Amino acid sequence: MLEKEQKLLEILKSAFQVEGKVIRNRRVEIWDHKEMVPAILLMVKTQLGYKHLNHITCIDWLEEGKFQLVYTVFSHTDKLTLFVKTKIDRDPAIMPNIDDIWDQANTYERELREMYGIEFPGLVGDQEFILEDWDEMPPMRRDFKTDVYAEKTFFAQPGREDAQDVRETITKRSGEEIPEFAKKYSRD
Amino acid sequence: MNISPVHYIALPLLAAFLIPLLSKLHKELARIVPGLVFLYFLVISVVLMQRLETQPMISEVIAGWSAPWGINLVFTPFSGFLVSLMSFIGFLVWVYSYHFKKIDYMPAQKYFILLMMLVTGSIGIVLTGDIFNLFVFLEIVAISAYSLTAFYPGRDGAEAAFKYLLVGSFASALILLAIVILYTQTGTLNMADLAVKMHEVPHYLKVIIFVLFLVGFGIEAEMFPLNGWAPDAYSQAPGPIGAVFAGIVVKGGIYALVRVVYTIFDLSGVGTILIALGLVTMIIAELAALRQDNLKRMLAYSSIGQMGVVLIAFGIGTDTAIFAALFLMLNHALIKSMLFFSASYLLYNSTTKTIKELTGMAKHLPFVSFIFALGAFAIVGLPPFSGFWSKLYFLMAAADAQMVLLIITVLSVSVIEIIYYFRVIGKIYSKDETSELEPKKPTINSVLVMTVLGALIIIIGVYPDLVTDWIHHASDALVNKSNYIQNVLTENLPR
Amino acid sequence: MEGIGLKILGALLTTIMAFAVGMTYGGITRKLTARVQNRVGPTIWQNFIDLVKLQSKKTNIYHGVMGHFAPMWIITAAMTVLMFIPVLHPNSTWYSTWFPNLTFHGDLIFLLYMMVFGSLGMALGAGQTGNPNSAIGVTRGLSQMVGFEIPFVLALVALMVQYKTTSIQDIMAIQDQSGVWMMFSNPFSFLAALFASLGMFRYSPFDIVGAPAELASGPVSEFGGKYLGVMMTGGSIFAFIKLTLYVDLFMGGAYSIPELLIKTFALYMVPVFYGWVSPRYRTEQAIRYFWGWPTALGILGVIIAVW
Amino acid sequence: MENKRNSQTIAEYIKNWSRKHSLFIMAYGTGCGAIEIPATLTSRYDAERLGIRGAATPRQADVLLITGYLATKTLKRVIRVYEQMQDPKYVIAFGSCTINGGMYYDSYNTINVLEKYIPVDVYINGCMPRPEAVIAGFQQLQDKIARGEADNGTRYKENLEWYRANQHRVIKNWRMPDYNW
Amino acid sequence: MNTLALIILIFFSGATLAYLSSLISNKLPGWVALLTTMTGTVLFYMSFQNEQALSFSIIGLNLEWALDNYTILFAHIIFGLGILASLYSVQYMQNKSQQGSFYANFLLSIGSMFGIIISKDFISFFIFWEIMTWSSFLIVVWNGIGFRKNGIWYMAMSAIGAYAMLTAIVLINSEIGTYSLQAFFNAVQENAIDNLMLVSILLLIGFAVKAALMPLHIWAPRAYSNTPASYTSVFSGALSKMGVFGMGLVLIRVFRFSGLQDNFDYALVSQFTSHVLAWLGGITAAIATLYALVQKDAKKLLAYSSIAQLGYIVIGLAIGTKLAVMSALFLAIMHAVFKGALFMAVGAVERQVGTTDMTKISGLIRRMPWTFFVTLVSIIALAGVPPLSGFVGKWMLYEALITNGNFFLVVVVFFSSTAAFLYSYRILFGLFLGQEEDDTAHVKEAPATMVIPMVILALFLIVTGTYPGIVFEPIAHGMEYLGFTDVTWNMTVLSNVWGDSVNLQYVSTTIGVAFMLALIFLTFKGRKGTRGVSTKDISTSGEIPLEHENLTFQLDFFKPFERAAAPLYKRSITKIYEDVANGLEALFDFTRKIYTGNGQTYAIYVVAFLVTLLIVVQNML
Repeated sequence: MLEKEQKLLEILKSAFQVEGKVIRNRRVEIWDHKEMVPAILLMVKTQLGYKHLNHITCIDWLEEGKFQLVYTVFSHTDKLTLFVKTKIDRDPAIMPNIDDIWDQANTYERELREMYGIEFPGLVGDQEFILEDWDEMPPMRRDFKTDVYAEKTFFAQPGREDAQDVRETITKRSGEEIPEFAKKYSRD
Repeated sequence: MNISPVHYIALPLLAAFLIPLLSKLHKELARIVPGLVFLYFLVISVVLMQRLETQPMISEVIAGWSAPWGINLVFTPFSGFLVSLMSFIGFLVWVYSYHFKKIDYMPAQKYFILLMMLVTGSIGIVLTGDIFNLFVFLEIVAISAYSLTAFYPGRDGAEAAFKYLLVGSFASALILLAIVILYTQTGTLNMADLAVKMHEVPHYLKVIIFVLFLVGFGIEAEMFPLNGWAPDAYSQAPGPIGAVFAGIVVKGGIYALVRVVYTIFDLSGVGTILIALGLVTMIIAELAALRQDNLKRMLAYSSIGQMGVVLIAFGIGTDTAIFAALFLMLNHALIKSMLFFSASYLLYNSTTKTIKELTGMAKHLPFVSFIFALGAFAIVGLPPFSGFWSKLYFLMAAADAQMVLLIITVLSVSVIEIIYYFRVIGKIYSKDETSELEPKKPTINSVLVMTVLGALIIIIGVYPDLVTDWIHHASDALVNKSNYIQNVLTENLPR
Repeated sequence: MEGIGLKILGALLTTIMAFAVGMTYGGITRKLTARVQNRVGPTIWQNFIDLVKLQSKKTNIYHGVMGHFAPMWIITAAMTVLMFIPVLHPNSTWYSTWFPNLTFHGDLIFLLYMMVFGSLGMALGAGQTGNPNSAIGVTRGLSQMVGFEIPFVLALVALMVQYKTTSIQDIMAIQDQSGVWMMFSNPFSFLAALFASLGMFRYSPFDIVGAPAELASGPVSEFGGKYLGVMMTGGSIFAFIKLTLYVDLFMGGAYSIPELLIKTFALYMVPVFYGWVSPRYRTEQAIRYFWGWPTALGILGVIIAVW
Repeated sequence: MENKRNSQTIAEYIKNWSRKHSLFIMAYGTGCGAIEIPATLTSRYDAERLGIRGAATPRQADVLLITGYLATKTLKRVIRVYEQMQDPKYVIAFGSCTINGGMYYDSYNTINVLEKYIPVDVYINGCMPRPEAVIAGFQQLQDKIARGEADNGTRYKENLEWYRANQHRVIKNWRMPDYNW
Repeated sequence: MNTLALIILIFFSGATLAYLSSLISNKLPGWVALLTTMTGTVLFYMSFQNEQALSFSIIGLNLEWALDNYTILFAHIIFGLGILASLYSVQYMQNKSQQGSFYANFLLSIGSMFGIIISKDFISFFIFWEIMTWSSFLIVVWNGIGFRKNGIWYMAMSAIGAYAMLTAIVLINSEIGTYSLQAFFNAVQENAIDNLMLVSILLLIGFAVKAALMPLHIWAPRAYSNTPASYTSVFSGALSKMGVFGMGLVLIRVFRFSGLQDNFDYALVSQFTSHVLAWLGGITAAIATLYALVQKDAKKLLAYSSIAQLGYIVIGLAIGTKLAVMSALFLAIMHAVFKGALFMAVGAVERQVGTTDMTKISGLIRRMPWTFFVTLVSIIALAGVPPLSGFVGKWMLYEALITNGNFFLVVVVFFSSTAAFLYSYRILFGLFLGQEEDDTAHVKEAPATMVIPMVILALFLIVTGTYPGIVFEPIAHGMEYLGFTDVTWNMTVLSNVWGDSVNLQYVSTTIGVAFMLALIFLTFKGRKGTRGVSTKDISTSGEIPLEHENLTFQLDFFKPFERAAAPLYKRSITKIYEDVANGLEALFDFTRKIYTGNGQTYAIYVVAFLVTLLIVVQNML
């Protein structure tokens, strides 16, 4: 079992001295420094047949002060999905640009730039991607307080206070009991 | 003063010997003397034409022997017409090329002497009443023409001249052969006398002689397929010489051919042959012109085509046709020389002499371009320029002879003519790109010449009656063969 | 002179009737369509209500002179054509009393051209708005017109050849005399004209001109309020005109209003029925459709007429 | 209520009656509510029997349906469509999102209260409202029209500055054409 | 001095003067031309009712000039359009260089057109014909752009036509011994011309080229679109009518009233020719219309439209019944008027905006309202929609075709005139409607001297739409010259041989009343709530276009139609011509191979020729 996966991992390990593991059937992940990522991706694309870039995604590890970037690539011949993971500093968040390897990476990178404020040197395209006229902190960063922003920008309807337990309020209003099965969904 | 046709021959020959001596006296004389000779030609042409009003023709006997034994010069309205035309064109060419090789004297001297001899030879062909003399004059023309073709140093000119020489010597040989046969059969060389004695010649010999003459003169008259020399010679010779070739030399060839056909022979069916040859000449030449990149070659082919039309007209042979033929010759001489004059300015600094290089030339040379355009308009026969009338008369003659197909062919070829001429005009007047050529501005004398020609073309176009009487006389004289014979043979000693 | 007063009255009456009939037919169509789709549907007067609503809009906008003129243009064309078309048979008593139209001053070819007058105005108004959808709709409409005009003209030519006249009244009179309607004496021409009428009414499948989802209702996409209302009125009158013309030409005309209503309604249901069961054609498909069998039928009709 | 209806002139009455019975809707499918519109208009619930039918462009429409949450980006378009509609015009807002933000109450790019940006005639509660609720909402609007109370456009024009100020708070880069009313 | 000669002389010397005056100032020639045209026109109108004739002789050929009613009809077109065009031209050409040559040719062509119609002998006819050809050719290539593409085709096709004509002329002369037109007609009547059919067909070919009849039309779109607009109106309006003029003479005077109808062969052939011509006209109209509606350039569109319109005129002449000829001549005049106005309007746009490419222009209606008005009126007339005068011509044509039994031809004509709505709309929309282009925001209405001529033409169209009798009168006289007897016409009622009629006065009254009612209703109802908005304010599904963004629909305008009619677009006649021309040129290349440039070859030629000649000639002589 998992021979293909192990083999891939070994190839990559021997080539780049990366850490990595087989997650499960047809899922392999590796970690490396951000400088190595383009090289790895280029290598897996050109030599191992991982021609399909599924996605580039970002996880904000606020506590660590890091962003984790995950490049998901897929091989149509091996039917394997490879996750290439790297962690970069939150501030300044700079990541090598890979849109010369995959053209479509441009879209993902622009999105990341807008939503997380990660800079990709040499990235072509308008600064504005999905949001219009955004001048605040990139909104998907965890330290961006969206409720504060919403309160500041939009009008709250009276009677709607934030973070209240809807069920509880309804119960209080109508005098019903909260059913047992529903209690686990309550806030406290 | 006793003016006689002999002056046409004697004076230039004298001048030709004197010019080297005179130029020692003053260098400019080498240029001026030929001009004076041409001017004198013009004057005596006018005087002689005046005299023709009272008598049918002027026959001048050289060395006192009357025809048919002596060598005589015959000035009929027909030859008078051609002589005047040739003198006029010759004079214009002289004026035009007066500044030619201004700095270099030796070439200029050669040039002007050769030019003079060329014109003289052509005039001699037209004037002479003696078949052997005709051959001699033809040789004078040919030798001058060879030299002029090779005038510019360099391989191309020499090559063209050699081709001309090669083909031309064939012509000489054939004509000489024909004359020899004729002489053995009839014992005379006088053309009028020959015409009388022609019936003594057996038919097969007659045909052979005819064919020999046809080929021999056909080479000079640029008949297909004997005209291979022409495009090369036209394009390699100095610019104005193209005008001389088209306006004078070819006319001499045509004259010789026509004189032989109409006066000496009494063969039936000659007309058909001439028509066929003319038709082929015209079609091939015009088609070749359509595909030409080189402007002067294009003009040369066009010239050949025109001569084809003239041959057809002579072939049809009716009064109207002959009239049309002569009118065509007149127009061709005027217009084609004008075209050559303007073309040589348009191409002055060009290296490849191609039409492509003319792009946008109208901006630099408005007058010359205008003249070229005028010439093109006239030569394709657009009214109200002179070319139209000759074309009209030609078509009338063809229509009277019920040759509908011929008309259609000639006119179809005319469409081709329009296309290639207008293509050149288009290039000249195009604004698509700018030419890098720095053209030479025309000198005052050339402007004068072109103006005169242009004005003549328009005047004849608007008021053709100016020249038609003259041409009518000429054509009557040509058609009326017996009159010619009778007059030549009964002409007394000179007064 | 009493004639002129009566004429004006008749003209007014004709216009009102044409308007009312056209609007009601539209309402009936909506109702019927709803019933076919298993709905209750609006009342048959819904079109009148819509019209009143449109006219009672408080604000209206136009995009320039032609935008302002276009509805006028349509209604002018509609009213003019109506004046030159015999609503009832000239021999009927109703006709002489109440509908003394000006038809004897016009003929079939004049009508054909006059009917285009409105479309041209519409097209200009639509163009003036600057909305690309309008212009696209107009080009589609005009293209489609070239399509259905061919079978229609073939049918008319057959008609004119068969009856040796171009006057509508004469055509009606001859049908009356012979006792055979054109639709029976030359069924092919009638069929060709009927096919053409499908395109003329612009019901499905020939409704790509104003496809709401694709073109945002096409030519009228920038018109609202009173302008749209006037256009609606013009359109209703035109519907009546086309039906009446068909009745006059192919069904021998009508002697009384009820007869007219029956005949026109029967004719009107043809495109409506056809529309219920048809998806939408693209413009080129529509044109090819008209240049196919309908044209062949038209040619056959002309041949028969010439015989 | 009755008084008001009786106080109208006959012409006004007829106009309002026709407006009530002929509602051309401009369905702005901003959110999940868009899926309720087809159900409302087609055979099952058949809104056409009330004179309600779709209009393709704002020029012809009477009612603007805001069917669900509005992103700030979408709001811009909604305002433009609303302003292009002709008076009298009405706005019906669907679902909780338009009332108080709904589940997107704290989203950084979804407005919470539609009323602050364009005047709303009828809110239909629910997430999403079912077609019955939608039709009920329409009937409420019709009643309002019949009473002559629905003058949405006038309200907007009179309070234009206030609305504009609110709109400007959300739409920072104001690139909209200004209308000359 | 004779007035005819004087007018010709005025135009020809005016041409010279215009050219010379350009040497002084580039602005002068325009005024010289205007003055010349005015003088000529005034002279003509002062004296055209008198019998005018002139005859003189040149190299033994008798030339006759005279005025008759048919001539006067066309003289109206030439002078009317000529004077308006030269007035228009002054400002139109304002900033262009080389005005001298333009105006010289302008005057030459107008003068020669007049010369053509007054010529009563073939020689002067042909001379003027050729002067007209080359002077118009010089204007076509005047701007020096695309010479080969535009000019050569025009000149080549014209030459083919002219030479066909010349062949016919010399054949006629050889048969009857004179070039007189009257003698020709007499000879035809006496059946004295053997190859009459050949002669007639050759003449028709000559005229068909100028009338741009398919397949001799290919020069027209290029030539028309490459000409300065002030001349294009004359070119398309008047010059192309010279073909119609000649065709009228041949088709009506010779074919129809030659008195040879009893001659079975003759009748058969002339009928056949007429039918072929009528169908050619119909096909010309249809094909040209199809090509017009795919054009992007307004001038080219109008050029194709001109060809189509000339197709109708040819149909009318070929059918040859009284109504048909009347419609053809009426359409000829109306085509001159509305196409003149249209070319002027497009020229005004060209001058003010700098291009006529419809994909680059839109929304000029606010900037150039008068030009739009003129275009609108002319387009309505062109499309044949009542109540403008185009309808009158179309109506008569249809009635003529139907009553004459040309059932399928009428369908072809209907098809092309319905498809004409497409291009009519294209040009109106392309130039004037749609959103306003920011680049053209500075554009102003054309100067008054350009607008006035256009408006005059437009007003003429409106007036004759209700009272076509104004134009019927000279037409009826002209038709009497052609041989028709008892030509009836009414000021405002059209009628056909079946007795059906249209009363135009009623039509325009009804339209006027209805329009006024609608106007009052729409303008005054809810006036307070009605406001005009800019064309940028459109419903775009809520999306807000950028300020410089132009959403006007201009590219692939009639793509669906093109797709539907794809088979008709597959073969382009122009392409066939070009292929043939290229093929011929390649074929002609063999002639260059004959001239090898090698002396030995030439020598061989000489010998071979000698031998061949000896063999051949031996048998011949």
